[in-house]
Amino acid sequence: MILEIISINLFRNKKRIFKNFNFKLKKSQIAALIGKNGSGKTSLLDMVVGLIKPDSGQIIIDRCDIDEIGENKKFKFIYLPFIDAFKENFSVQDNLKLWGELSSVKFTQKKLDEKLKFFDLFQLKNTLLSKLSQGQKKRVSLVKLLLSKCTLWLLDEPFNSLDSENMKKLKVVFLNHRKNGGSILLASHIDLKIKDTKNVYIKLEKINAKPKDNNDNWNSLR
Amino acid sequence: MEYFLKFLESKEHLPYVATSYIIVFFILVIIFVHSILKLKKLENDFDELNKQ
Amino acid sequence: MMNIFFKLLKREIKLSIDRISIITSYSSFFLMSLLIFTFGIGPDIGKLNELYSPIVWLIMLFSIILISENFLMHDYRDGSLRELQYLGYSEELIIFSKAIVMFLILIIPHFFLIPLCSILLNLNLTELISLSINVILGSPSLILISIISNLLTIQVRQSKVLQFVIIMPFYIPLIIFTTSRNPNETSDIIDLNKFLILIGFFLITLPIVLLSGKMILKEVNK
Amino acid sequence: MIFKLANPNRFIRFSDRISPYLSYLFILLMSYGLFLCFFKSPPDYLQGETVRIMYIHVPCAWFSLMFYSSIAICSFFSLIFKHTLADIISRALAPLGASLTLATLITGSIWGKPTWGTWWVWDARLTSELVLLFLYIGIIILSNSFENKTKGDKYAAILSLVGIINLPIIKWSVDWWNTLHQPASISKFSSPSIDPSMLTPLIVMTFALLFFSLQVTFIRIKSEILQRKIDIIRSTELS
Repeated sequence: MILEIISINLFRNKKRIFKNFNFKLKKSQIAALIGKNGSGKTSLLDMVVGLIKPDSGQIIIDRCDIDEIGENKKFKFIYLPFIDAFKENFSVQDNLKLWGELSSVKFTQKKLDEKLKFFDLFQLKNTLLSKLSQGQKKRVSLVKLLLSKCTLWLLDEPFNSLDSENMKKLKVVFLNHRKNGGSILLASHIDLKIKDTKNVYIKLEKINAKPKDNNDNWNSLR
Repeated sequence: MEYFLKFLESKEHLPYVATSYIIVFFILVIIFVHSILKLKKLENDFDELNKQ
Repeated sequence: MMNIFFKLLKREIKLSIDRISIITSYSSFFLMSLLIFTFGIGPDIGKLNELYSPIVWLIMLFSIILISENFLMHDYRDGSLRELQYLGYSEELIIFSKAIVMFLILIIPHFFLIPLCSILLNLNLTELISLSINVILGSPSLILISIISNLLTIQVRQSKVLQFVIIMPFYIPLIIFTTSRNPNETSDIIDLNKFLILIGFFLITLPIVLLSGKMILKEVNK
Repeated sequence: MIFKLANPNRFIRFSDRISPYLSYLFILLMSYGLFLCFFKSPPDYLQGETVRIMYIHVPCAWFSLMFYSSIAICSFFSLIFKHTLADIISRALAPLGASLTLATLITGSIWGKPTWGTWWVWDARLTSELVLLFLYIGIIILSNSFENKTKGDKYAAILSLVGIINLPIIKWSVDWWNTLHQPASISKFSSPSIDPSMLTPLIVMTFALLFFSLQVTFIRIKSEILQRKIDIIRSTELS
C-alpha cells in the first residue's frame, strides 16, 4: 500500500468537503479523481502533500504519517500542482535545474536534453519561461515526471491545455510508470480512457449537507 | 451641592470638563447604536433566510 | 539541517540574479527621497546635519517595506512558496534564508549610499562610522519586521497601504533607538550602548518573526 | 457555567437574559457616578476643576489596555485550542477597545490643554496610547480584509499576539525616548495617594463603564454569531 487515506473530514469556507473519506492506492495503480469544480479534487491532493491539514483523519504515505515525514517529503512523492512553480524570468532548463536542486533530483545535462526532446522542448530549452505558451509550460512541468525517481505521482489536471498528440505521449509515460511499479493519483475532469481493470476512478461529489438549524457547538460557526 | 455650584462658576475649566464628558458619551453612544443597528439588521436577515 | 538550509540559501541567491535591479531602484529611491527631504528642510547644511539619522532611517524604513514585496510576494504568486512547503522545507528556514538574502542584497547599495550621504549631509568621520554600524545592526530587524508585514498581507489584494498601517507600530522602538542622539554627548563619541540595544532588539525580533511567520505560512494554503 | 455557555444558542439566550440587568446596572452606576463626580468630589488644589476629567479619562484608559490584553489572551486560545468563541470575542472587543482608546486620547488632550497649556504633549503615556490605537486599527482592518473569516481571525490573532509581545518594548522605548528629549517635568499627576472622596467616584465610574462594555460586547458577540450563521446558510444555498 503506497498511499492510505483514512476517514478524512474537511471543512473549508463553511462547506463540508469530505465526510469520512477513505481511499487506498496500491502499487502499480492509477487512480483518477473525477468531479466537478469545487468538489475537492485539489483539496484532496493538497491534503495528501500536507499543505492542508484535515480536520480529522489520517494520511499515510509509505507507512509514514504525512506530518512525520518532514524533510524527506521530497523523496516520497512528486506533486505537480495546478499552478506550476516556475520563475518567469528563468529559462526552461534553468527552471528545471532549480527544481532538481530543491527536490534533490540529480540528473546530467544529457539526460535533461533527452527528456526535453521527448516532449519537443529541446529547441526551447534556453527560452525564458514567460515567452512560452500555456501548453508548453505544462509540458515543461511534465518533464519533471520523467526526471524524478519517485514512485508516487500526484498530478493536478495534467491534461489541461495539452493537445491530443502530447496526451498520447503522456498516456504512454503513465503506462510505463505503472509497469515499473509506480502509482499515480491524478485529478482531472478529462477521462483518461485507459481501458484497464487496474485503474480506479473515484467520483467526488459535492456534499450538500444542510446546516443544522440549532448549531450545537461553537466550531460549527467557523 | 456647593462643589457643583463652584464647578459651574469656574468659567475657565467648565468647557474643558463638559466637552470631554460630552465627547466620551458621544463615542459610547455611537458604538452602542452601531452595535444595536448591526444586530437588528442581521436579525432581520436571519429571519428572512429562515422563512425561505 | 545545514545542508537543507544551504540549499535554500543557494536557491535564493540564484533567484537574486534578477533582483540586481532592486539595487538600482533602491538606491535611486534613496537618493530621490534624500533630495525631497532636503527640499523640505531647506538648504541649511547645519540643520540637515542635525537631522541626518532620522532622514536616513525613515528612507530606509519605507524603501525596505516597499522592496520586500519582491522577495515573498512574487514567490507566493508563482506558487514557489507552496512548492517549498510541499517539498518539506521547514517554514522557519524559508523565512530565515529569505531574510539573509534580503540583507545581503540590501547591504550592497549602502556601501556607496552612506558615503554619499556623508558628503551630502556634511557628516564627520565618527558620525559616518556610527551611521554605518547603525545600518548594519539595525537593518536586519527592519527586514524581519517587513517580512512579517508582507506575510500577513500576502493574500490581500490591495495590500500596500494595509502593510504600512499594520506594521508601523512595531517599528517605533527601532526608530527610537537608531535615531536617538544623547544631547549631552558630543558627536565625536560613538555610543556603544545603542548598538548593544540594537543587537538585543534583533535577538528579540528573530524568534518572534520566525514563530509567527511559521504560523502564517501554515495558514496561507487554507 | 462555562459548560453551559459552550453552545452558541445557549450563549445567546444567556446574554438575552442578562443584558437588561447589565443596562440597569450601567444606568444606575453611571448616574450615581456622575452625581459623585460633580456633586460630591472636591476640586483638586493643583488642577482645580479639571480634575473631574480624570473620572472618565482613567477608566477609559484602563479598559483600553484591558481589552487589548483580553484580545491577546483570546488570540492565544484561538491559536492553541482553535476555539471559535475566542475569535468571536476578539472580533467583538476590537472596535470597542479602539473607541475607548480614542476616547482616552481625546479626553487626555482636553485635560492637557488647561494643565500643560497645549493640546498634545509627546508624553510617554499619551504616545503609547496613540500606538495602542494604531495597533487596534491594524487588527480591525486586517481581520476584515479577508473574504474568508477564519483566515482573517487567524491573521488578526497572530498580529495581536505579536503586538502584545511588542507593547512593553514599545512602552519602554517611548519612556526612554521621552526622558531623552524632555527632562521629566510634566509627570505631575502621579500623586502617590488619592483621596477617598476622589477614589469612590473613580471606582463607580469604572464599574459603570465595565457594565457598558459587557453589554456592548454581548451585543456584538450575538451579531457576530448571527453573521456567521447567515454566511453558512448563504454558502450552502449557493453551492
